Amino acid sequence: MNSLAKLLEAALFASPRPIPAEELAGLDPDVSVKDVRAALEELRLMFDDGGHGVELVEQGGGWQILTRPEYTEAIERARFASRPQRLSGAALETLAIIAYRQPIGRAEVADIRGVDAGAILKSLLERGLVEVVARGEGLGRPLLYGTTPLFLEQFALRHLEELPRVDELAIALRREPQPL
Amino acid sequence: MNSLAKLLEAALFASPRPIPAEELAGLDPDVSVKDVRAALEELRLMFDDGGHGVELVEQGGGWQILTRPEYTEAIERARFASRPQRLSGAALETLAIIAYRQPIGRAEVADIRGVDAGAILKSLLERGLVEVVARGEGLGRPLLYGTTPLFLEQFALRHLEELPRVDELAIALRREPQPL
Amino acid sequence: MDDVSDAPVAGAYEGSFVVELAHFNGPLDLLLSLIRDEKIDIYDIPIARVCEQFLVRMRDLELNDAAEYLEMAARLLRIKAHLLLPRRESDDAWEDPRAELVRRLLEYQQMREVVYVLERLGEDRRNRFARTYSPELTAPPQAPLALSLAELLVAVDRVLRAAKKPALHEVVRRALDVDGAITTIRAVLALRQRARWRDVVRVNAEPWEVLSALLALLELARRNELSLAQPKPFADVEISRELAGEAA
Repeated sequence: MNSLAKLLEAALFASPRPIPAEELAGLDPDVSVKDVRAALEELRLMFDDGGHGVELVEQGGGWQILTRPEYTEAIERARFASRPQRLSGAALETLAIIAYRQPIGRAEVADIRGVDAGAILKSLLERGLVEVVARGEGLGRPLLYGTTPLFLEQFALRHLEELPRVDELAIALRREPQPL
Repeated sequence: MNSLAKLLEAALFASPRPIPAEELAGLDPDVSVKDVRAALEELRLMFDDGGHGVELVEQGGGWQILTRPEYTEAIERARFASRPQRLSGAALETLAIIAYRQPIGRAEVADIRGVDAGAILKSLLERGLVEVVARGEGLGRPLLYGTTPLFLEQFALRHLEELPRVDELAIALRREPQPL
Repeated sequence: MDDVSDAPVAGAYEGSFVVELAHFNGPLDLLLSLIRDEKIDIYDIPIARVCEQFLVRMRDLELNDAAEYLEMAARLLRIKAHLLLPRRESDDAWEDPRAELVRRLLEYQQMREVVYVLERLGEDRRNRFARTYSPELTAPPQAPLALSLAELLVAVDRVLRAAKKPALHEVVRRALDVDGAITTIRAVLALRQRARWRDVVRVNAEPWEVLSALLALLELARRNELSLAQPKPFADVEISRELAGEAA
């Protein structure tokens, strides 16, 4: 491996979070983002070809080394690491609505779900999956919520556009354009 | 690499602490500690020969994959150069209390948070987000703190009155009926 | 098939309400599952039948106390009644009363589809571990700060919730206690014929006490229980049990 790829491997190993290519380029004043992308590709192939227990993935707005899924069970059983708790169906519903309609207020979320989402919103805020991104117009200037980078990371998305487009869903809705 | 070595790589990567060989043997009921030691050796050689940014070391009572020393400086430099730090939750809470209650003394902050805020206050002072604005009445004439112009700048506020009113927040985030 | 059978732990808890709510994510979810089970065309919902089924399921699942489900049941009944109203042929203005419900169901169904996608992606990610070891860092140079108002607001919320008492709300206007002041004044006047302002309001009284006393005096004077007089401007007010009659 070339020295940039080695440096990137070290940096990605040291980070618990995904790092964008632009930020990785900051590791060495003499390299461009293009150089970084080429080295990342080399690194990715190295992990894939050499038969490694980890792999390099692009997601959550950056690049990250993760363990391969086939080892998860053994690692968890031996208690070296544990998986985060699964989100409830209600929490996923709320997340889905916020992801597609952001910025969106609590009342609107409740409208779509047919159930109040106060407690769920609070726990999503605490988990860092959504955040207050603005305040709405209108009565009381309600808080508006949006998804966070951690949301992308926990759902292995590179960016929000990776979610299926509304017109790609089996149920094509929204005949009238919704002003956001 | 053989499959045990791959599993060990994944486990060592995922673990927050060094793991002894005996414990690593717990990953797979069919392997002995001797097998593990052989696989660790294979892993160590792979990292050393292949020209990697990380290495396998035995230290702290166990085995651990660590960034090679020659890269740590660049990584730390890049981390602090490009990654703006976030304030801890406790620091944000203290800052929030000061913002809404200024001028306020340390004892009162501690009262609201339920823990002493001395160290946090000091770091907020060092960062220039709060300052001493007056001395209170009463015993010992305690120092009273308030926010600085830098605080406004950091939160993109023109003046303190632009902070959302707390009672609105309380209504939006706190007073919802708990359905369960 | 029993309607409850797909609710795995129904009855396992005292309040099966909790379990059911966890099972169905709300009235739309319940309605949608009913439409699916009964193989109903969502664009042409037989409201009378669906309404009846919905009520049956609500009863079976013991959802009768859940406001959201009750509201949906009421809505269905309303639509049903609306459909029974006679309408003239070629009534252009007529709008299918089911339209809004269909729109909401479709919207909800669409969102369920996204939930399915998220579930799959989330499960995939959950099965991979990221690095968790963090080495001791050397003392960092002062890094730039990344602060957002959102973070601050969430912190405010945490403080509010953690505070033992609502400390951020303690600036409450003290209510006046006119009745208390009336009692005090009557007590004073029971002991003596005349009293002064200083006898009914303590020294260093807080503004609310002064105001309460003043209102109490005016009220008692109005009720002819006492008379008030002030010999000259700024002089002490004299309170007397003797009524001054009409002249007061």
